[in-house]
Amino acid sequence: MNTPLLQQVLDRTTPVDDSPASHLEVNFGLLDEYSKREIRRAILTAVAVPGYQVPFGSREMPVARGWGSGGLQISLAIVGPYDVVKVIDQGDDEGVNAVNLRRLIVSSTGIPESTTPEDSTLIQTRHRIPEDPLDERHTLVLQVPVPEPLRGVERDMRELARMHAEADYARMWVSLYEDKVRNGVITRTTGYPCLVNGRYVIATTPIPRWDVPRLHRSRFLALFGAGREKRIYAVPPHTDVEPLTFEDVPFEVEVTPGASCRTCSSTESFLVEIPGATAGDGGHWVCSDSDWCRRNRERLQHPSRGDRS
Amino acid sequence: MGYAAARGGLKAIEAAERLVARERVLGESQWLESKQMIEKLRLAVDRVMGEGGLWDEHLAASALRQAEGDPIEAAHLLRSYRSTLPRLAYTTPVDVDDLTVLRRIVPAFRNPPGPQLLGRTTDYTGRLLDTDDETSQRTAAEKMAAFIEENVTISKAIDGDAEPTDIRQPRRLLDLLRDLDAVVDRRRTDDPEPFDITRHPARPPATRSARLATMARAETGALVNVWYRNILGPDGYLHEITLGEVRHGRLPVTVIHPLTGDPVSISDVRVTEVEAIEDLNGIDEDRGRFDVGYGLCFGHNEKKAIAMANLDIACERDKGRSFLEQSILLTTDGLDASGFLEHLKLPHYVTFRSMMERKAAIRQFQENT
Amino acid sequence: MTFADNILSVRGLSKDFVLHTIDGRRVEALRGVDLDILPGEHVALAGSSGAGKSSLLKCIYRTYEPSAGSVVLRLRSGSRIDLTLLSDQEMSYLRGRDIGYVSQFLRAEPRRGPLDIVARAGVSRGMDRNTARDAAAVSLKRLNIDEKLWDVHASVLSGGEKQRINLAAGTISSPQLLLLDEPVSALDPANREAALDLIGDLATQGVAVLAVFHDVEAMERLASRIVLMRDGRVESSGEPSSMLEILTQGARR
Amino acid sequence: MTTDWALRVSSLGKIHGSADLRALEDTGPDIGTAKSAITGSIVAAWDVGFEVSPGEALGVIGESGSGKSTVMRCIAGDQPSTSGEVHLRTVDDGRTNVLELDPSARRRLRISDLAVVYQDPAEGLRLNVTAGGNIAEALTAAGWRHFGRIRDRAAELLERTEVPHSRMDDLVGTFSGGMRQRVQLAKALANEPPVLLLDEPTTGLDASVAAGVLDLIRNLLEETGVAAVVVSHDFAVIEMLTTRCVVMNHGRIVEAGLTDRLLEDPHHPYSQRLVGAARA
Repeated sequence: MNTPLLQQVLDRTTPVDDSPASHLEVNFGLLDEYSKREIRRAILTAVAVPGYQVPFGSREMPVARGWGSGGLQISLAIVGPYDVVKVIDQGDDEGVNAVNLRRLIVSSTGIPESTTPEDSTLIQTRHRIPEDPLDERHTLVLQVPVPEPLRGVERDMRELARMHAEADYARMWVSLYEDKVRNGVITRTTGYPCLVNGRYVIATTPIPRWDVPRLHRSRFLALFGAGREKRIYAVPPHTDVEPLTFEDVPFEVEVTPGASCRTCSSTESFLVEIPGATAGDGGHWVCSDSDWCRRNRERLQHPSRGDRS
Repeated sequence: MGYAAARGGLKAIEAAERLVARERVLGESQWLESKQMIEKLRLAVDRVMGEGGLWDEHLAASALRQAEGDPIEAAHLLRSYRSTLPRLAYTTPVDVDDLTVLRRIVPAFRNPPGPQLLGRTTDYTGRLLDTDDETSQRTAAEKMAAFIEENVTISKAIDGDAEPTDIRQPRRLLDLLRDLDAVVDRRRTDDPEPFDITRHPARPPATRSARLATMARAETGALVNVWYRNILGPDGYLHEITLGEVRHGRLPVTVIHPLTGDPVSISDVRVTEVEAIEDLNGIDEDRGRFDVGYGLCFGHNEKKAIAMANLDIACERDKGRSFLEQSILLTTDGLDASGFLEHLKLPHYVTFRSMMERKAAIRQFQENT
Repeated sequence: MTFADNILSVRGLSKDFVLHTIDGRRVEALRGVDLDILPGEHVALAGSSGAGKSSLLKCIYRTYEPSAGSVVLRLRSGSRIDLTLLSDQEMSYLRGRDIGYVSQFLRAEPRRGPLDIVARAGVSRGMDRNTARDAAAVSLKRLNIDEKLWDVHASVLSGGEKQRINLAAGTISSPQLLLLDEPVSALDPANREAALDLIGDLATQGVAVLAVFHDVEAMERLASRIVLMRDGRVESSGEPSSMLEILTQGARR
Repeated sequence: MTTDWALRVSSLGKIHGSADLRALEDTGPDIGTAKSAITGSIVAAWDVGFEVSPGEALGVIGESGSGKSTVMRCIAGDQPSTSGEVHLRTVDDGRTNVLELDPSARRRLRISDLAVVYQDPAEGLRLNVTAGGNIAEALTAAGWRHFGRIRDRAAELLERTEVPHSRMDDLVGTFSGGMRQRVQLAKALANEPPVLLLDEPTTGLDASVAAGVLDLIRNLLEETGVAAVVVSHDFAVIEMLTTRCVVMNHGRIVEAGLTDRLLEDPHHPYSQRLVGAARA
C-alpha cells in the first residue's frame, strides 16, 4: 500500500535537463506536474467535444482570479521548452495584464518571448485575436472572465447544465429576438454567443464581434480558460463557429465608416477610439493590435523590407 | 496615447513594485516580525490560514505582511503558493473526538456534561477602546501579565495537558442527544470519498462534503453575509439554530509513513468546531426530533464555524429547492469575488469600443424610425 | 316491409335510474320499449308527462345509458349497428352524421352568431365550409331569423330565436334518423309555422324522424304515425287519424 | 368509423411517499381518502386510463385533490409517475411508452408533440418576456431561425387568440389574467401540437373574462383538430369543451362516458353528488 506513494514521488515528472528553465527554483511552468497533467486532460476533453465547458480543478495562480488565471493555467500546462510566447491585452503587448502574465510565463519557463505572431507558437490573449492570420503552428489561449453564455437568461446552474446537455437554446434565441424587437438591432457587443460545431453555444470571451468570424474554421487551435469559474473549452482547427443570428438579420461587426488608424492609416483592422482631450477635439482612432500596427506602418514607410519587422 | 495608466509596460509595473517594497522596510517603525503577528494578531493569522486552506502560521504571517494586512490578498498568496506544490500524501481521516479543547461552550444547556470552558476570548468583556497613549497601554498590560503570572494558575491549562481528559476532551452534546434519541439519524453507512474542492469544481447539486469544504475555505465576511442575508434578507431560507457546541482546540494530524506503513503524527492544527441544533418543523420532517449542522475551520474563527454549521443544516433541509447551495458554492470564495471585482480595473477599451459602436447603431435605428 | 328496411329498430329498451343521493331509490323510466321506424317515416311520440317520451329519445341518442334492450340503427353505409353496444367514442362519431338530436334548448355555445353556429354544425358533420355557410343562410332565412341578427351573439337572442337556431343547426345536414324533443315549444304562431314546414320537408328528403311535440296540432300535421306511451311502455300505435281520436278522447276523460 | 387515438393513457398511477402498493388497499373512492393509513403515502392517482382522438376533447372532472391535475402533470412530464403508460401517436407511431423516455427526450416532446396550458399563466409563460417573445421561444425551440417569419407567425397566432396586435411587443407581465391565458394558448399552439392539455384554463378568471377564454378554446379545438384533455372542476367548462369525460375521486376514475350522458344520467354516487351540486 506504500508503493504507490513512493512511486509517485519517484515518478514525479521533472523538466528535462536541457530545458531553459532547469536552473530555476520553481517547477517548469510554475505548476506542479500533477496539476499540469490534470489541466491537459481537461484540455483534451475540450478539444474532443468542441464548445463544451469542461469543469476542471482550477488552481490558485499568482494572478488574481479574473486577471487571466484560467488562460495562464492553460498556457503553463501546455507550454514546452521550445515554445515562443506572445501575450496581449486588448491587442496590446504592453498592456499591464499582458506584461504581468508574460513575465510569469517567461520567468517560470525561461522560454523566449515575442510580440510577432509569425515568431510565436503560444499566444495568450485577453479580449482580442491578433490581426495576422494564425495557422497550425499557433495555439491561441483566450482568457475568459465569464464562460457561461446563457447566464443572462438563466441563473440556476443546474438548469444551465440541463440546457447545454439538451442543446436547449430557445431562450437564448428569445433574448436575441427581444433585443431586436426592442432596439431594432442586435445590441450584443463583445463575447457574442456562437454555436460551435452545430452543438454547443459558447461565449466567445469578450473578443469583439470583429474577431468572431476568425474563429470559424480557423487553422489554429483556440483554447478558452476561465480560472475563476473553473471551466475550459476549445475550438479545434477547422471547426464551425457560427454567431447566433437570425437568417434575415445579418451579423454585424464593429465598423465605423471613415475611421482609420492615425498611426498606420489602416482601415482594415479593429480600431479603438482615442477620445479628444476636450469637447472640441474630435479624437482619433488607432489599431488595437499594437504590433500589427507597428509593422503595418513600417511596411508603408519601407515597402522594400517586406513583411517582417 | 490614451489609457496611459493601463499601458506603459514593464517599466511602469516595476516602478509600482519598487514603491511597495520600499514602504515595507522604510518608515519609522521596526520590521514587522512573523512571530509578533502569530502571537499578537492571532485571529488575523488564523483567518488567513483558514481562507488560504493551508496550515502554516509562519507562512500565513509572511503572507499577511506581504499583503500589507489585507487578509484576502494574504490568503491568495498562500493558495497560489500551494498550487506550486505537488501533493505527496493524504492524511488519515481526522477524528474530531481527539480534539483537545482550549475553549468550549454549550449554549443549549446550563450544565452540560463536561465543562463550560471560556478560554481565551473577549466575548464577555466590554468593548471599550483603550484611548490611553501607547506607553501607558503597554505598561498596564505588562503589569497585568506579571500579576497573572504570580497569582493565577491558568497558563498550564492553555497547553491542555495538565488536566484530566474528560475536561479537555469532554463528551459531546450530540452524543448525549443521540442517546436520548432526540436527533434524526442521517449518518451514512457507506464511506464515500470526500469531495476535493481543490481538484474538482464544486457545483450544484453538490455533496455535503463539497459544501463543507467550500465553507471551511470561504472568506469569513462573505460567509457571515450569506448567513445573515438568508436570515434577514430577501432570500430567507434560514432558520436560526441553537448552538449545541462551540469548540476551539488542538487536533492531531496523522499520515501513514511511506516506508513503515505506520501512522505518524505530523502536526497539531488548531480548529474551531461547531455543532448546531436545528428544530425541524417542515411537513416532511420529523417534528419529534432535532437535526444537526456542522462547522469546522482552521484556527480560531467562531463566526465562520457558526455560520458554516447553520448553513450546513439549512442546505440539507433546503434539498436544492432554492439558490442557497449555489450561493454558498459560488459566491463565498474570497479570491473569486475580490479577484473578479478588481479585474474591472484592467483595461476594457476593446469592450467599450464595441459597446460604443452598438450605441451608435441603436441611435441610428431610432433616428430612422 | 321487412325488418331489414327499418332505419331504427328498438327492442326491449329499458331504463332504470338509481338515485344514490336519495337512499338508492330506483326510478323506472322505460320498461321494455319496442319500436320500428322506416325511412322517411315521421313518428310522433304521444303521452302524458312522465310517460317516457324524452327518456326514449335520450336512450336512443345515449344521453341516457339504456339499462337493457337494443337500439339498431341502419347507417348511411347500409350496415346496421346496435347503438347500445358502441363505445363512447364510436357513438360520439355517429352523432350528427347518422343520428341527430334537436333538444328544446340551444346547448351552451361560445359567443357566436347564429350563422356561425349553424354553419359549424354543418362543418362538424363533414360539409365543406362554403356549402355549410350557404345551407345555414338558407335555413335561417327560412326560419325567419332576421339577417341583421346573424352575427349577433346567440346568448342575447330571445328564447324563440334560440330554438329556431337550434333547429337550423340540427337539420343542416340530413342524418339517417333525427330525434326532435319539443323543437317548437317556444315559438309564436308565425315562426312555428315556418319551423314545422322545415321539419315536414325532412321526411321528403328521406330522413326518418322521431319527435315529441307538446301539441296535437303539430303531430296531426307532420306525423305519419303516432306512438302513444304510458308508464315507460308503448301503449298503442297507429295512423294519426285514429290515434288522434284516442288522444283527444283521453284528454276529454 | 375512426377511433384512432392521438393520446393513449393506461394504468397511470402516482403515489407520493412510499411506493408500497398496499397503499392501494385502503385508499380510493370507496374508502373515502387518498392517504393510506397502512403506508402513510398518498395515492394521488391510480389506474387512470383513456384515449383521445384527433379533434376530440376529453374532460377530466373532479374536486380539488381528486388527482386530476396530477394525471395531467404526469402526462405532461412535469411530474414523474409511479406506474402506467402514456403513448402519443406522433412518437414512434404510438409504440413507445413516453414515460420510459429519458428526461431529456421527454422534455423534447413538449416542443411540438404535446403542449400544455396551465391554470397559472406564469407556469407556461415568461412574464418578463414580450407576448411575441414567448411565442418565439416555442418557435425557436422547433428550429425557426428567420426573424421576419417568427414575427409573422407570432402575429398570426396572437390574432387567432384575439390578443390585440398592438400588445405583441409588451411584456406578458403587464397583461391581465385573461390576456395572459390567450398568450399561453397562442404559445401552446405555436408548433401545431397534435395533443393539447389544458389544466383549469379559466379558473381564477372573472366570469366574463373566463367566458371569453372558454369561447376561444372551444373555437381553437374545433378549428385545429387537436386532441385535447381538459382538466377542470367546473361542469360548465367540461360541458362547453368536451364530448367525453372521466370523473375522478380520491385518485381513481369512478366513471367515464359521453359528457351529456354524465351530466344527465350520472351513475356513480360521487358523480351524482357532483352533478347535483353543479345543478343546484
